[in-house]
Amino acid sequence: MNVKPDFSKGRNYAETAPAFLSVWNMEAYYGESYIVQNISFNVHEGEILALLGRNGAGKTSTLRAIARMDNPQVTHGEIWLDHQPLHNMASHQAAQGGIGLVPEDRSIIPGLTVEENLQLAQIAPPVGWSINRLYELFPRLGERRKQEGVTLSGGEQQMLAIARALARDIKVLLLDEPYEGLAPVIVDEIEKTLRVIKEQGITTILVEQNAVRALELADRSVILDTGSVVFDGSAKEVLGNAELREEYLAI
Amino acid sequence: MLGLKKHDLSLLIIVAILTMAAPFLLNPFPTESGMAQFNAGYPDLMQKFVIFGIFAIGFNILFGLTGYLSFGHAAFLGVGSYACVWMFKLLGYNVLPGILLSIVVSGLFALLIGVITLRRSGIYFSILTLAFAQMSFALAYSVLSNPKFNLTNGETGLQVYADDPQWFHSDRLPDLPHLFGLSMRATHRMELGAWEFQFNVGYYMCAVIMLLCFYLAIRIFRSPFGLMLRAVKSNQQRMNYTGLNSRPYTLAAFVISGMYAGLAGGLLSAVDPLAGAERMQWTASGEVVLMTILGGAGTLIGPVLGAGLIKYFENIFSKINESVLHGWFGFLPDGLEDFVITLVYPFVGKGWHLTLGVIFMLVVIFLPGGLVEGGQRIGRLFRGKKPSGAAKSATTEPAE
Amino acid sequence: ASHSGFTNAPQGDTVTLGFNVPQSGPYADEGADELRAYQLAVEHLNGEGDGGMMNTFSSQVLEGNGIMGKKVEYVTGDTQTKSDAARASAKSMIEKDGAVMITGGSSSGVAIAVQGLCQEAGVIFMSGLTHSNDTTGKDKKANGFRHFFNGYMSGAALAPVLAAQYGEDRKAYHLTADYTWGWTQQESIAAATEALGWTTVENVLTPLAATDFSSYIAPVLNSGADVLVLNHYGGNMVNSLTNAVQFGLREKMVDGKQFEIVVPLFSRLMARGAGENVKGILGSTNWHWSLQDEASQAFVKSFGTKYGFPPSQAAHTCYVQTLLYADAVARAGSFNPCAVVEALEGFEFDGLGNGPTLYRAEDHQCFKDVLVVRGKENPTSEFDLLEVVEVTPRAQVEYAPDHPMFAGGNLGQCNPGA
Amino acid sequence: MDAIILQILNGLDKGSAYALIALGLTLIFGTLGVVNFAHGALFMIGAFCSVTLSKLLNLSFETVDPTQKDFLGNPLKVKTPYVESWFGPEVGATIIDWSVPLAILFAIPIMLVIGYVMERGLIKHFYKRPHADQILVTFGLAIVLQEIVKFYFGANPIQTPAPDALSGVANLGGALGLQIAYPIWRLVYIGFSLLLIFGAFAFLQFTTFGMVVRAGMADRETVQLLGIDIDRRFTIMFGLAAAIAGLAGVMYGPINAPNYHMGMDFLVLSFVVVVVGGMGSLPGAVLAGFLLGILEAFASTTWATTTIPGINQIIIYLVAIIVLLTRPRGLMGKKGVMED
Amino acid sequence: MGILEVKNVNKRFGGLQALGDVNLSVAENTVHAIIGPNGAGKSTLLNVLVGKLIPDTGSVMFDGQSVLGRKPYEINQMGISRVFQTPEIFGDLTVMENMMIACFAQRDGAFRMHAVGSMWSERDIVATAEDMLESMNLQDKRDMHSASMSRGDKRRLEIAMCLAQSPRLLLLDEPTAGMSRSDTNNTIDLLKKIKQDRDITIAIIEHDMHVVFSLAERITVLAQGTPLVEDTPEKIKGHPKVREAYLGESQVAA
Ligand SMILES: Nc1ncnc2c1ncn2[C@@H]1O[C@H](COP(=O)(O)OP(=O)(O)OP(=O)(O)O)[C@@H](O)[C@H]1O
Ligand SMILES: Nc1ncnc2c1ncn2[C@@H]1O[C@H](COP(=O)(O)OP(=O)(O)OP(=O)(O)O)[C@@H](O)[C@H]1O
Ligand SMILES: CC(C)C[C@H](N)C(=O)O
Ligand SMILES: [Mg+2]
Ligand SMILES: [Mg+2]
Repeated sequence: MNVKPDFSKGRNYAETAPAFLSVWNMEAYYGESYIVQNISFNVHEGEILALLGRNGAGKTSTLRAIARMDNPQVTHGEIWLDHQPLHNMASHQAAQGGIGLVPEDRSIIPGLTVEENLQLAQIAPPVGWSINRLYELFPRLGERRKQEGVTLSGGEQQMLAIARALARDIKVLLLDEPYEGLAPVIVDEIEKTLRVIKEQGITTILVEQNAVRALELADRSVILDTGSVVFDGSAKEVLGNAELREEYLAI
Repeated sequence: MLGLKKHDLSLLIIVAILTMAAPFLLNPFPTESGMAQFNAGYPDLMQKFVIFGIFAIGFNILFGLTGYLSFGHAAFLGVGSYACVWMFKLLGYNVLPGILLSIVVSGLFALLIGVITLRRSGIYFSILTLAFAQMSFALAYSVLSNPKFNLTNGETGLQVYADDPQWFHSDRLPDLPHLFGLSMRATHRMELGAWEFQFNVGYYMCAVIMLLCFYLAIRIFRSPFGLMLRAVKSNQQRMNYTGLNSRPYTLAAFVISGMYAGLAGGLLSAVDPLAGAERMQWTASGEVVLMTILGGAGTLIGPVLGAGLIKYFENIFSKINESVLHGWFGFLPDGLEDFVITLVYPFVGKGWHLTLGVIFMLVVIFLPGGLVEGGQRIGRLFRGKKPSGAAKSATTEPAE
Repeated sequence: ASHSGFTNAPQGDTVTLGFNVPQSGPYADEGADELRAYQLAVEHLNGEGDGGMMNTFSSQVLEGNGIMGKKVEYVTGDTQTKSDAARASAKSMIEKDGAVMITGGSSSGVAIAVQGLCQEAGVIFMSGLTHSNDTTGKDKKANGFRHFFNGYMSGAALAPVLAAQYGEDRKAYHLTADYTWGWTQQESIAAATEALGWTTVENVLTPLAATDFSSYIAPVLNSGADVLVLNHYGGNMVNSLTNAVQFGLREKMVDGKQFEIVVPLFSRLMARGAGENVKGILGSTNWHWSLQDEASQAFVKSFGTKYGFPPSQAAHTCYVQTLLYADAVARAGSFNPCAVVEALEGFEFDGLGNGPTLYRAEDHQCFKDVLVVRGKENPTSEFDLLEVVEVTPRAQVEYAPDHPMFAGGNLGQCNPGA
Repeated sequence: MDAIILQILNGLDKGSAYALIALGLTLIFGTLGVVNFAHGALFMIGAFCSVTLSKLLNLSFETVDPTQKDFLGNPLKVKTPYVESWFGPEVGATIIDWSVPLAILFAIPIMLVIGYVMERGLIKHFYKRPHADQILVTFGLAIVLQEIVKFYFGANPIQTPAPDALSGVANLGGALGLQIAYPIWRLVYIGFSLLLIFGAFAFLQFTTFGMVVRAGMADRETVQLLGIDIDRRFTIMFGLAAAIAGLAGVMYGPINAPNYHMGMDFLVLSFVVVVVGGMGSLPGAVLAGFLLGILEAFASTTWATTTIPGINQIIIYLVAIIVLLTRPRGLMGKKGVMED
Repeated sequence: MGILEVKNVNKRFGGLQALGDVNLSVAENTVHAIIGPNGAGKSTLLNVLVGKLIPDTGSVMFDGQSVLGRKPYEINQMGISRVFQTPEIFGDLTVMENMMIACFAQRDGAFRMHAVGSMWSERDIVATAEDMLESMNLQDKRDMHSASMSRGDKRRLEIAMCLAQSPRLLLLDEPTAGMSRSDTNNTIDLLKKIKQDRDITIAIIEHDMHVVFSLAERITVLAQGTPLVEDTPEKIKGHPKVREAYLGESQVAA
């Protein structure tokens, strides 16, 4: 796993190693403190990867780093998505390159209605699902389309955040704790949606505290601990490995 | 000692030593040298340093701790000045009643304005305070100085006239502000070789008061009250749901800082018995904001440094005229001399505002924490610490 | 330095004067011209240049070797046209630079504040531009002297000309800057014109900070008044005059009379700011470069040669004040302020551009002819903006020291300081 | 009646100046979240664009005319503007006469460039910094700009007169039998301001641009996550605000002669206008501008000043206090904008 | 008569009836859970209880006194503390300072002017604050800038602050959202322990049924602003309507 893939070969490389998103030796800092320490992992096209770990393990930081946000700052390493070097991009470019992040605090934009929040996502190319299609997926949002986004209930906000990501034509969906604060029925709904999305060929990285649930959905799993990768393998493997679960996930 | 932690105590001691030795420290250049222009150790400027230091320390108690940006603090300074001169006019030139009254009056005035303006926060609060101060200014400048009811003497400024009552004045006392007979103007000049140093009564009185104010400010910063003020700045919502009423805290901070401003105003009148209305104008309120940010808002010593820097520029840089420049660069060949002078000239003398503007920009751009951050960086360089280590310790130390 | 019995007694072979002028703020251009005049005066005192008005001055004690043999040096400061800043700047000149005389300024508030300070500190103050009656009225000080004229004198000089040109049956509408200077000037002009038969319809106070006067001008249109008097100076005056002209006041007829605008206190620097609008407008001024007397000519020549344009009244006043101070020291034989005061009190002189002049002992106000001027219709150059309509003789503008407009003050004793 | 209409016109006139400055200010202040104390300086620079243009048009060559003398008695140097010698005296004179309207064309690119440079070079580093820092840095910038202008143009006002055709007064009330004579240029100014205001509104309302910028102000990070290059839009926004300020300045020249501190004179007032209108609300800023303008005009009437002495000096602040105490977020303020 | 009595509370937002005739009685010294679909009005109800929102109609009594019309800080001083759905802490301050503020508020009331005297010399305050941090496993983060903690830690800090106030009624809005399994379990244990050690009533909103069923003694199900059922956990689990509208199939399995 720790052999640097040869990115320079472009397409060629994709044929030899089917990684769709590759993170290679990434380090990231908040100001002066070192959070993400030399992380490498691959995600294959169309799969769901569960990114797990305790509170403060660095999951959110890793997702933010991949989405090329300023904070944390990536200081070392490479990130490739479908032959594009994300590590050379700013976050809006990464977004145009196909990254869709649903942040953990949902980041619904104040002052904008539900519909405006969705419209905003369709300003920059490439555009994904139509707004009507999204309303079909989440009828609740359709009912509330004229309401200011931030006054939605927690669960509604989560739906809006996911819908907003899908409103763009994304290649990879980064989900930071999407089930948090959702009623169990809705969690079931979203899980179904994620399966639908997977069928559409969208690759997903899922960060989730409910590890069992995530692992049941995921194809593969990467476990982080204090900013480093401690496990990279199939989801089944984790489910079957009590020791691993005990040590890093406490389940 | 004095209820202070070691760190704060040493800061207080350093400040005390610096203020007491200021007449020496500020006059580093021999009187006859070309650099004498940069000497700042004369009574008026030294007095301004400490008085505006008091003003800025007080402002920082409000702004630095609670984050409420008052854009009308000069009103309290002005009210304090007027109160003090009125005491001179009625009672006589002893500064004590004047200074006390200026604290009381400005405190009451701050209470009145605070109760109203603190109903709003953020920019709305700033504009409310600005509006009150501008109204006070307009009243003082013209409305309250009409011949029938002359409270402020308008544009000229309130001053003492020979026919004022001065009930407690006697012939044995100086005809100028004094502290029990000790004239504020009294200055002892000491000549040491090529150097000259001035020790002025007014300065030392103000300096002692400033040290008291500084000490009080440290105590406030480190007190539970100070903690509550920082809580106001951080998250008022959480504060309210933690059972704390933020309004009396902010009001108390507002009144305390208004009293500091009033005290500063009183002292201005005490060392120079004329109270002008421009002291209340928005530019004066803006000045204390600039001093505080320039020095480092929320830090203890920053506002004093900021006040010092601005007053230094206003008083020293503005006096460098062309002939002074010729004096300095006279050693250069003629053509070069003229060239250098044309280059420097726009920035000094009447161009001092330009230099000040440039300094404001440079400081905020490169030293986001103000001059204090500059000091810290130099200190860090000095100690040769790695940035990462410093950052970690910075988070664990209580905020300065 | 405190042994000699007075503040800042000059040591060694130099003497330091303090030039305290507005270098920033709205009067910065006046201040700059004042400073030019001071530099010129220093040159002349030190025997450099062509000597300017030193050659025409009736008192011939100055020899061009500095003052009493001491070379004149100077320091400058910025008043910012704020009392506090002006006092701080003057104090630093006195406390730090050892200035024995302070001069300059371009506003009455500042002049009064600095004059009070000089009285307390024990140095001489030779004021620059200050036109309020109070400077030598209720705020007069023994250590302070004013060469410039004042509101009363403007009124006394202007009123007869106004009556002669516009008739005695006029209704005047005053707009007045709402601070001490504006009030005293308005009071003076109203009194002088009313004495000749005019009526004052209205006096409206305008804030100093005002920049747009349209809402003050509009009511004039329907007020029945046929003269508008603008008791404004500086930026205020430029804007109020511009606005008045915009509103068509100059073309207006009221009851068959041509509507007129009057600006009682004029200066050329302001006239330049007001541009076209100033044409034909009457006002008064302390001095103008087009005067043909020998002294004025000499001054214009030496100033114009050095700087390339003619001096303003501000420059003239400041130049004269410096010479007068130097002359008084020389005549007294001492820099001691009390000696200087004695030498200046009641001093009569000529040859400084205003004709025979008296520094009156009672209030330290200068008495001299006053110029009534009019904005020139066809200027030949960018400096040729005002023409002198009349030189009002000194006798006509004199008043008793206890005149009610000047009452209440107390000159006090001269203070030599330490 | 005539008097009332006149004062309303005066109020509209003042109000359009306030509204125009406040509009630019609030674009930056309410949408980009930057407290721009240099906005007044942009207004001033606009006015000096027109001063500069008229200086350029008046660039002259000198010929010595021995028949006339200058103030020192030397032969007079007579100046003829190049424009007059190139285009003939009449066309040249017309061009010079129309220098203020021409300055609009001249000022737009200049102001856009100034806005661009200012935003890229300075302001963009301050989006995330506390308001206090923004105040300090933009105030510093304002001083610098102001001092530079003073250095080159002096401290006294410089006239920039309106073209002859547009100066003078228009008689408005003729048909109604009223006596309302009002300066033409001031009417032009009112019209121009309304045009600019509606233009700005239309741009922000009928394009998604406004929404994006508002969103970017509320949460930059998230907007970028949606693939939008918010920096570029902020720059455009800033340039736009600078251009509006500049045009307001150009057009204001003939009303009051420009001087180097005209920006500072307006600055505080325009902040009050913006806040009274409500942070983040463009209609609020415009409404407050006109409201305060009209109130100020009426407070200056003799009737008002004799009833309450000094009311003309404090009216704006008094109204500001009353509005802010009765309506927590100004007339039309948005929740959560700059409340902490 | 419960310690908290909510009667006929209605709250509309524009056209939306967020709360419709809510009646709720929470018995003293019990753990009462409020569950329901997203947007059911649970947080809105909590907002009414702490004075953040004023209901259109109805009454809310705490220990015999009305809370309506009181300021949030007054309500808190009556003994009601709340943990928010998104963590509300003093981000600019350190963890320890956050705790001390809560302790001061508990000891000194809504306002006290102790402007001189070091806060660190207040031994009882420092001691309580430290105890509380320890019980929440935050002692290592004592001097950390609280804004730069991970969200799970922020939430634990907020709970610690509320507990430090020794409230009589503790309102928890999804306290374990975003917490890892192990911390969730710790929190459950902690709440149980607190429940044992002192007299405290807890009202908890949670979507994590594991937490709800481990703690709650009674459960109210809210749907579309109206209480659907109120019963014991066992009954709720089996309630068909609740299963359909809220729990879904997976929870029943779990
Ligand atoms: N803005 C920040 N500044 C400094 N440090 C931060 C910041 N945000 C997070 N950290 C630190 O980075 C580490 C990793 O945080 P991160 O949010 O990535 O963890 P996480 O795995 O997502 O945890 P959680 O499950 O609690 O959300 C934590 O120790 C946290 O304290
Ligand atoms: N300020 C508001 N303005 C308008 N509607 C609001 C406001 N606050 C809440 N709502 C609406 O009221 C309903 C109830 O919201 P509430 O936050 O109470 O739900 P909840 O039960 O807490 O849901 P969740 O479990 O998802 O947090 C939601 O539909 C929400 O959109
Ligand atoms: C400069 C002066 C001639 C006028 C000025 N306004 C004054 O106060 O006197
Ligand atoms: Mg996280
Ligand atoms: Mg909720």
